[in-house]
Amino acid sequence: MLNVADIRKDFPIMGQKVHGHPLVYLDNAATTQKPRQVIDAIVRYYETSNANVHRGVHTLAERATEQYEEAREKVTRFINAPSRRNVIFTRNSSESLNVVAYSWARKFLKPGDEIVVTPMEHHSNLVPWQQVALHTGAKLRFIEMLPNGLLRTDNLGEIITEKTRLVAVTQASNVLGTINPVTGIVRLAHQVGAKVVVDGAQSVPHIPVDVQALDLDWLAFSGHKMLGPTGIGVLYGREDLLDSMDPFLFGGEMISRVYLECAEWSELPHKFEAGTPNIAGAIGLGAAIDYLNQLGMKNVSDHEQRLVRYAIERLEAIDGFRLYGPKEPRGGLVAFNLGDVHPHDVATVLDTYGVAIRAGHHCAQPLANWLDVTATNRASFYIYNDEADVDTLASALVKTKEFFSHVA
Amino acid sequence: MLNVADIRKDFPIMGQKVHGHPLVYLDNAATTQKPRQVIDAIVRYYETSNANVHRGVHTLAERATEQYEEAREKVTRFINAPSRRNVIFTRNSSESLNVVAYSWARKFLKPGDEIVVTPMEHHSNLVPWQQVALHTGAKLRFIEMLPNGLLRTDNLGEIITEKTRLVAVTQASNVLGTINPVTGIVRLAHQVGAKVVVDGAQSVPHIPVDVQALDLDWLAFSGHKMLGPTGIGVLYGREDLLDSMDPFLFGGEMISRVYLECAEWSELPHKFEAGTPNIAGAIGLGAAIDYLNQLGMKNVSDHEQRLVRYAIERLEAIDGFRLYGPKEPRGGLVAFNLGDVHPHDVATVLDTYGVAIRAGHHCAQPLANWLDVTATNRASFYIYNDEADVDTLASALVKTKEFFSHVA
Amino acid sequence: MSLEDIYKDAIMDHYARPRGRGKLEHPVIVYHAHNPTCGDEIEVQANVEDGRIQDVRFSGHGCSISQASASMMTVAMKGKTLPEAKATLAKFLGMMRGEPGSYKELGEVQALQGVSRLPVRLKCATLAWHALEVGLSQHESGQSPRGPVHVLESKDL
Amino acid sequence: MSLEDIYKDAIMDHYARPRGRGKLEHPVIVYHAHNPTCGDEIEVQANVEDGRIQDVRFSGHGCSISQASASMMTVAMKGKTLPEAKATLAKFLGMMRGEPGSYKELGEVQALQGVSRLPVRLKCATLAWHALEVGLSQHESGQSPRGPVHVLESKDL
Ligand SMILES: Cc1ncc(COP(=O)(O)O)c(C=O)c1O
Ligand SMILES: Cc1ncc(COP(=O)(O)O)c(C=O)c1O
Repeated sequence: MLNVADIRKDFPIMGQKVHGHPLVYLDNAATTQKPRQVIDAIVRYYETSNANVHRGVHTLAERATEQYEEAREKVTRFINAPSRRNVIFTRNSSESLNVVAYSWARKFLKPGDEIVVTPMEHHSNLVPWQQVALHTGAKLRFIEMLPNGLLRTDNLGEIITEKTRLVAVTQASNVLGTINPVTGIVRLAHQVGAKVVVDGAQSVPHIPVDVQALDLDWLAFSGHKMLGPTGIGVLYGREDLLDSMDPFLFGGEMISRVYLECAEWSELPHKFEAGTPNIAGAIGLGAAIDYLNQLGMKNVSDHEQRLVRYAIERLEAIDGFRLYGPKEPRGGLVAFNLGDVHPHDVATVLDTYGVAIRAGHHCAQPLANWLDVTATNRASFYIYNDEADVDTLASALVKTKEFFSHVA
Repeated sequence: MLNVADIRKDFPIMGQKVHGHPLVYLDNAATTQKPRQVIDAIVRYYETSNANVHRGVHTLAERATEQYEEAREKVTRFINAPSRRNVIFTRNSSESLNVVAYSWARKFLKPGDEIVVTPMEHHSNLVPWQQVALHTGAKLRFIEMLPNGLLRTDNLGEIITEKTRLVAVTQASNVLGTINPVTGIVRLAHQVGAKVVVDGAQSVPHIPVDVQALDLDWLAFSGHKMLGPTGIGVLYGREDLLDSMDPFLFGGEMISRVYLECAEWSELPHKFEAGTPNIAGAIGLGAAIDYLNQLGMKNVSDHEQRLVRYAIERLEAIDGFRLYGPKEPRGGLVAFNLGDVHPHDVATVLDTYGVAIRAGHHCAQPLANWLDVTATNRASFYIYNDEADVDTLASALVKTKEFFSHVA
Repeated sequence: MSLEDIYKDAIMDHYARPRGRGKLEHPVIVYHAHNPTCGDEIEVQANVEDGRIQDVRFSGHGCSISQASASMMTVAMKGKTLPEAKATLAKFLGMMRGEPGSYKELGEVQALQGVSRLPVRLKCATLAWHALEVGLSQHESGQSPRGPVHVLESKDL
Repeated sequence: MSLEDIYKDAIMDHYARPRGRGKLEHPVIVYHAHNPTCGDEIEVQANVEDGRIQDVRFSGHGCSISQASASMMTVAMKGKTLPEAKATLAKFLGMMRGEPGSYKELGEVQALQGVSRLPVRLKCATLAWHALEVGLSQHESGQSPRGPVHVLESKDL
């Protein structure tokens, strides 16, 4: 069990008042807050060890390189990657997915090939594949969704076929909270020789993820959604796949030898890290992983499960509350509408009570179309949220309802 | 004139001892140290305003968006860009140059077209164009260099011709210190209808750069080389060119509408910023720009000029010292060799005296080949360096020379 | 900021009973605006006769602010000459940008002033006005009344 | 760390008067290693007869550490059986990785131990040994003696 009161003390932003009310931050699916430990790691790096990595002989350069590569080791262990060669630092999940799209899919796919995605994908795991389709002549195919927001699995064999070269699927939906059956999808895909790229932006921060146990080909996730700094993300890739891919960005660090007319590439993972990396970002992510490890990812996940169950129970009692997505299994977030009150209005009213939620399409417009809404509200939880936050949310929603009762 | 003693007080890392000696940091061309003001801006952001940008209705999201866009305004004014629409945040110079390579050059170049570069380019402004050539059938052509490390200009008209579509040139060399005649190159290129992309990684941090006065088409630079955090860079582009380019990375933020099979792009600059950006990085860069503005870029440049002149005078008195590059005009750095002592050995010995310099090819292997060396030493200065640092460097070099005198 | 500072009575009234909702038979001005952050869509249509906005309507969907603001706009614009309309537009956008000055002449539209302190909602409040502005300038430059969907981005108010 | 901790006398001696410099007429083992950070290149050649390293040489250029280390390696390896050579290699790499233990049997090669605390220079110190290691394993698996240029990356010691 998490001790939320203790955890909160580690988050300097939590002391804050918004419009006179204590901040209740429920926009964690967008980005999470940062504990003192992560902020301190960044400060410490700049105050004691800042230098460029991999190239310098002097003490600071050695220190910076060591800390940067140590962060990579932490990521490696966190997702149980076979080696640090599998772990590439990027800016965010979006870039990680684009690396696979540019360096693998655009290289290997051809007309007649099929890319299987789902209608619940975040734009970052959809638009890159639309572009791959456009440029290679491959075709997009969509796994179907059941009315409750789960993926339909009984006809998966008709969608993932011999023509499939790639399946791009999110492990956890950032709107519906759906946890997708990645294991089954991977098994099916591998049976037909297809590769699987998993969007872990909403899973890696919240549940234990083991790339070897799941047998993933690629996994993308973002540091800023798991207590880490902005500007740092990860692409995990199987070594043979990474080896088969062309480099993505070209420049310093990623080369071994350069002549006027040509160049040779560095070994993994540097082949995919051109230019000076976000060194402080990687180190901050390492500190975030230390923090999560200390809590235990199983405990993090249990905490969120309990909280989201409580939230659904509490919110469904509100007149006009409509939940989107399945009840179980689900990640620690709830997307909903409140009668006819526009989500923008809900979010604005909640903000005047200090409650931060998100309103909009959550970068999943096709899913919004599927739900037949232009926008939804979304409250998303993390380790520093507790039942009291849900209660504040619920009572603010009741007040919102009342405020708009005579108009909407 | 800069008050170096006062400036140093702003840099927490400067208090440090390395192997028992006070740190003398002369590896600024690789990355610069960060003032308290920049570190504080990052900490303040995480402690008071952290949220995802552009999408949220709540107070933190508004604050984060405002600060992120304010940082863009600061960059806009710093390089005198016409509008914030011209300013794209990237990870570093390398990524900025790759954006031009992927989204413009790969789209528009064809066999028979020529790309003009120089042999003194950093790998980041060479390898992307090698790849463009490979993929489009365009041809690389090289401006010649004079023995003193200046570009040969009397035959530029034979190299930049009607066939030229793009000229990629660094404004300041990271090895030779050469300041290239960008104005003349741009005029010539524009006369034949070619575009010019300028690598500003070693110029924007050190001299006033005005993209409109220089009439640049694109300019790339890195935050970490100008007191800013790691993981943030800038691509400036002329608006009509940015409009004509396809987006580079696909995903959240950079789209306007997304359907299952296709998508529309956001307006500039968001079209080129997929996914959650390095928000804290941009804000930190904004603080770095504030700091530089307060010093005045003219003063920064004068200070470095004076320092490098002093350094050359002082170091040339050392037996066996060999300087690479022109004497004037030159940026604030000196690349050199010391008799037959290998640069790695020089850098290691200097480190034992607390002096941090770089040894190697400085990510410019073709230039090293041109100089006919495998490696050089490089001492590079910035606002917190002074004559005393040069003196420490000089006496450490003399000791290095002595130490190796019986062997090398 | 309290709820009442944002959701002024006039706003709630226009939201509950929108004026000028609908479409015209033969509009000479049609502009469709879209706010990508929230998915709001507003189409503004207008007819111009003898240099005067003879009628103006809006359709689409969105939050209370965008709907109320569109409704207010139709009231404010109807019957205005083109120069008057442009002056009012400029005045309104100036107010929303937070420029100091007196906005008395805007009448009940002043109720939207509180929204100017909410950058994200600002886009909701200006969506319809911005659509009319582009529609008017397309009309004056003789462009077809069916322009492309316009996307309002943050800060390009 | 002082200068003398890094540049031990034995290192300076091997750097000043390298042993085993040169090439062989008909080597059965040839491996060319390259350190991209500094541009150092070392080619190691060896001959094996009756399961024994009959001769071993190095050529190329680099810093004092890489040259001295290569020179020491030729002395240490010459005349060793393949199992002995591999054991010595493992011992040496263990020492350079900072593993605790006694390294007495390495003799003067122990002078390189101080370098193990300088991660970047570590690559210089292990370049030739690493080249021999790969060359030996190519030899044992019957591969051609002219392998590809090998690139030593940080941390892949
Ligand atoms: C001239 C030049 N261009 C480009 C770069 C690449 O910068 P970054 O590593 O920040 O991408 C550098 C810095 O190493 C440089 O000196
Ligand atoms: C499911 C999912 N995928 C991808 C992303 C994109 O992450 P980022 O913006 O960090 O690239 C997000 C977050 O917005 C997400 O929720």
